[in-house]
Amino acid sequence: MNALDFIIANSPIFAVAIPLLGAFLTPIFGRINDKLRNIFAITIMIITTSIVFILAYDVITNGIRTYIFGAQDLTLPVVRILFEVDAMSSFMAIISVVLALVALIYSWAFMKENTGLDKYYTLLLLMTAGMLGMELTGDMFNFFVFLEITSISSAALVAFWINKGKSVEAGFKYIVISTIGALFVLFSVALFYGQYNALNMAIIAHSIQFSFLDKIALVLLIGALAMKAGIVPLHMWLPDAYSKAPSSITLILVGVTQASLYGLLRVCFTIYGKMITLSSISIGWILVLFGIVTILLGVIMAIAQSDLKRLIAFAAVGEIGYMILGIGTGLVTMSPDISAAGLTALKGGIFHIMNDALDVGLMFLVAGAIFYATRETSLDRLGGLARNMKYTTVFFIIGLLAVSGLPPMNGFASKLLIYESTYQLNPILAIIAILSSILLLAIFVKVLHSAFLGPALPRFNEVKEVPKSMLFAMAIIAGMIIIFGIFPDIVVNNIVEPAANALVDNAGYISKIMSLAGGA
Amino acid sequence: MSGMSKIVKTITNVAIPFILIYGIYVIAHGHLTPGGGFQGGAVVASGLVMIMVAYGSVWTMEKIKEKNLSMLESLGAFCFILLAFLGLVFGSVFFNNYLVGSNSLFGTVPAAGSGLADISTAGIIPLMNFAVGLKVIAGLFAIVLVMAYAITKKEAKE
Amino acid sequence: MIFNFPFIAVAALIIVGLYAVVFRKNLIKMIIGITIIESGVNLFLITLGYREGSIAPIYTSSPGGIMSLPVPQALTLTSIVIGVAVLALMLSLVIHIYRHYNTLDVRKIGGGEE
Amino acid sequence: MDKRSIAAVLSFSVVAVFFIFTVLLMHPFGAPDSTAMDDDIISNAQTETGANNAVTSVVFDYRGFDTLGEATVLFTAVAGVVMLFRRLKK
Amino acid sequence: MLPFESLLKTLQTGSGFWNPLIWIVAIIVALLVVLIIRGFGKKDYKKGTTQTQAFLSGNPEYDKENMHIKGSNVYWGFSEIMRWIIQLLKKMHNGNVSDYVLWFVIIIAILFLSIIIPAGAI
Repeated sequence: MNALDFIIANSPIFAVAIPLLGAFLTPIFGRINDKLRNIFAITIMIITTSIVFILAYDVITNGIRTYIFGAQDLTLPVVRILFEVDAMSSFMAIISVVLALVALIYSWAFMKENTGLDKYYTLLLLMTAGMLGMELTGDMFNFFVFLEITSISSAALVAFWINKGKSVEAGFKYIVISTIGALFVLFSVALFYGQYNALNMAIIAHSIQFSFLDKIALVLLIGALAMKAGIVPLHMWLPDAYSKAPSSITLILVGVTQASLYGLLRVCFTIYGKMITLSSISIGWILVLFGIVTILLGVIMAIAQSDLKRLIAFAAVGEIGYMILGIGTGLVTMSPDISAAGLTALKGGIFHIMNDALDVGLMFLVAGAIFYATRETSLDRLGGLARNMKYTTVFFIIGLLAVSGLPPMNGFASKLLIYESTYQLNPILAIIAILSSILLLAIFVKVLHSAFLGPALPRFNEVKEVPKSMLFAMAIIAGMIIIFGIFPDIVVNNIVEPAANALVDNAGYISKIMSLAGGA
Repeated sequence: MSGMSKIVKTITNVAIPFILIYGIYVIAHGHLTPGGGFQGGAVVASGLVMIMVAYGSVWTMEKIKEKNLSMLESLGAFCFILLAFLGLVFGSVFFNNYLVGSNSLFGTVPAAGSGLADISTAGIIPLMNFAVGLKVIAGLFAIVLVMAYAITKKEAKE
Repeated sequence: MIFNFPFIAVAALIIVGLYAVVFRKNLIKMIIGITIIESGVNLFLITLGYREGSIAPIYTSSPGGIMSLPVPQALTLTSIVIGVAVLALMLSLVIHIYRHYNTLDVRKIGGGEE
Repeated sequence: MDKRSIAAVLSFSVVAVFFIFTVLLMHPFGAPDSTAMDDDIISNAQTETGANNAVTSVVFDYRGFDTLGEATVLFTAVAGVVMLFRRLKK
Repeated sequence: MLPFESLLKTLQTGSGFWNPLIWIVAIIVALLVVLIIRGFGKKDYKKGTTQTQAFLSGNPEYDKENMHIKGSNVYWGFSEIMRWIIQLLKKMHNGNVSDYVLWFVIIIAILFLSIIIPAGAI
């Protein structure tokens, strides 16, 4: 077999193992030379990105891919660890790896004058490997292990600026919250194991009966993963961590939050599947309620903020609410089989995951550029920067249009899907969503006015444009925003719709493993 | 900052070889008896921590730089993932135990059921035990050493 | 056989740990609470693997008889090592917090949300 | 007794009650319901992995990828601690 | 891989459609109209006269520092109206991590009651 077949056959494991290998080797390269270390890290990430794209193309064309560790064939009972990659997993993996690559390029100049950069790049690669493992795995305990890898590396990186007390404090909050959430996830895994003697997601989903213990496990999983995903009122760690971390890390933290959200979707849609509609109070309505509360609180708190990064963090909370709203609407209409409006809502929610990553990520990169140029993030002391930082201003305006869901940017397409489908469920939801989107526009116009416009302040006379690599990183995301905005049907038809169908079709997810095991 | 009294140092010197030998035994027999890379590595690391406690973290940090420890740990982790990749190369599956059944070292398959121990079994599991043991020794000792050194430096500064 | 006493101990450990995390004001005590929760979960895992009158799943000169389940022991080993890692990171963060704030009271280090 | 304590006591009592119900509804201690996966491992561990120690065969062969993740967690913690106690160039 | 006419397809949203290209054409037309209207007023705009200076009802112009409206002063009235809820939410966001965990416990308890009790599974 030639090399390409070999890579395609082993792409699920390469996507996780190559960042791990790079992370293990980064300290050794760091001993030699700093520039060599950066080039090595970026090379590893480019290889990982290409492998993930190959995997995604293969999955979307040929259906679900599985990878068995340590054996050629699968036998019942499933004792080995499986990777089971469907369209949803590959969709999330694409988002995570693109965010990580952009953050690496951005870090080249943004982190230049810091010490301890070997460990910084090591932890960044480990974070990427953890995210990819969370999204590609098909084993509950393996999911917990990668959740812990992601949490530990993220917490250490949130506290990167150890000379600032608030960064260390935010890192401590993050590790405490993540550890408690992960422990309850482990408790639920143990409940599954004690009942069904299985750890594989498909096997558990095959043999689940929605007994009392299953309900307990469902509640614990929803609570823990919702806390990791930053859903109100479990979101309080999120503004602290987002606003106190370095901006390149905040970009990946968005991906980490969405990986936890992916875990929530996997639990609700795949493991519990159709069973979830048996409970008298639909989980979908609970998610819709969470979404509405999240949108409102995020937007209202964002208006009151005067610190730039904290403001964007609360706007990110609001954006998370849109995803939850769309996905919950899809879950409400899922009994016994999903309706057209529900599928539209699900598509909107999944498409908005990608758009939120791009838009909020671009906003954080712009905030980081402002901090790099002026050492200042408070909106009360900024002003008139558009004279000195032209490209950054252009990128900020693109991000402004995208975050607040104005045409023709990509935010509008996904929000339009969410509005129309939620209107068919209940008009109040769509009205609240539209009004909150208007408030988001107002918030970022305030940022535009008080940071970029206004008279030239003498304090910022010698401020210069940020270096090339940061501009390049911002340009990548801005270009993706414009392309996805002008041709939304391409991404929706090619990536998002398979993801939504794969998420709804849990019978296919189960029967894949069953047929493999039976055929062996 | 120069560690504890002479009695403690002497007893440490006497006790340390037994601790190290026991830990290495636990690592080496991980596939036959209770234990393995993590447990034996923890034993050896606690022995090294005893040296650090007896002689003081500053003295230990001068002897063993924390850079070298993280180098060692990277080496152990790299060996571990390399063994997994060897499974992919020779056994065509990641983490494949390709040595079992082959007539090389560690290749023999023991008789089923209860039996006496044969050190040369279990394929790549003993090698993985050694890699993980090296990694755990370096990792745990690096954690304790760095934290203790930082606290000592802080107290010395005040 | 003893009635589900180990499982009740698991529930008690988890509740006590949560209580310590929520009501203790000292950061070190909060970390102790987290480790108590973790011990409860590990105890739950390892008790799931016990079979009545079973021996350790090791064939080396084993007396024979039914063996206890090996998988929960492996999972517990993994989760113990993960707990050690998390504990090390939390303690080092607490050291830095004490250097910046000169206190370990959780109410004093918080706040200041500009 | 402020609002925080009241909410805490109420929610803690509810959570405690449900946890007690959970552990009471588990299978009786020492008699697992289904042990198919573990019996398969116990019977095949020696022939498949050649290790007399079934736990080690699970840790390093059947669930070896978890062990890789576990080693990675330790590596991550060491990297994080060393980074947190690094020397800031001033 | 992507034929060109697929770029012109519209995004179906169940009850409607959305095509950014048509929207862009419309916005360009609107911009042309705006430019034409702007052209009418352009000719009686003279540089260098007092036309171009800021007019603060006769008062002298302040220096740039004070002319710039600070970030926390934008939407002052709106935040005044929303003060009660904003104060409430800010009290919710005290940086106390044990309160964060308490919120987790409360949500777990509410979910227990709302999911398990109605199902009557006990």
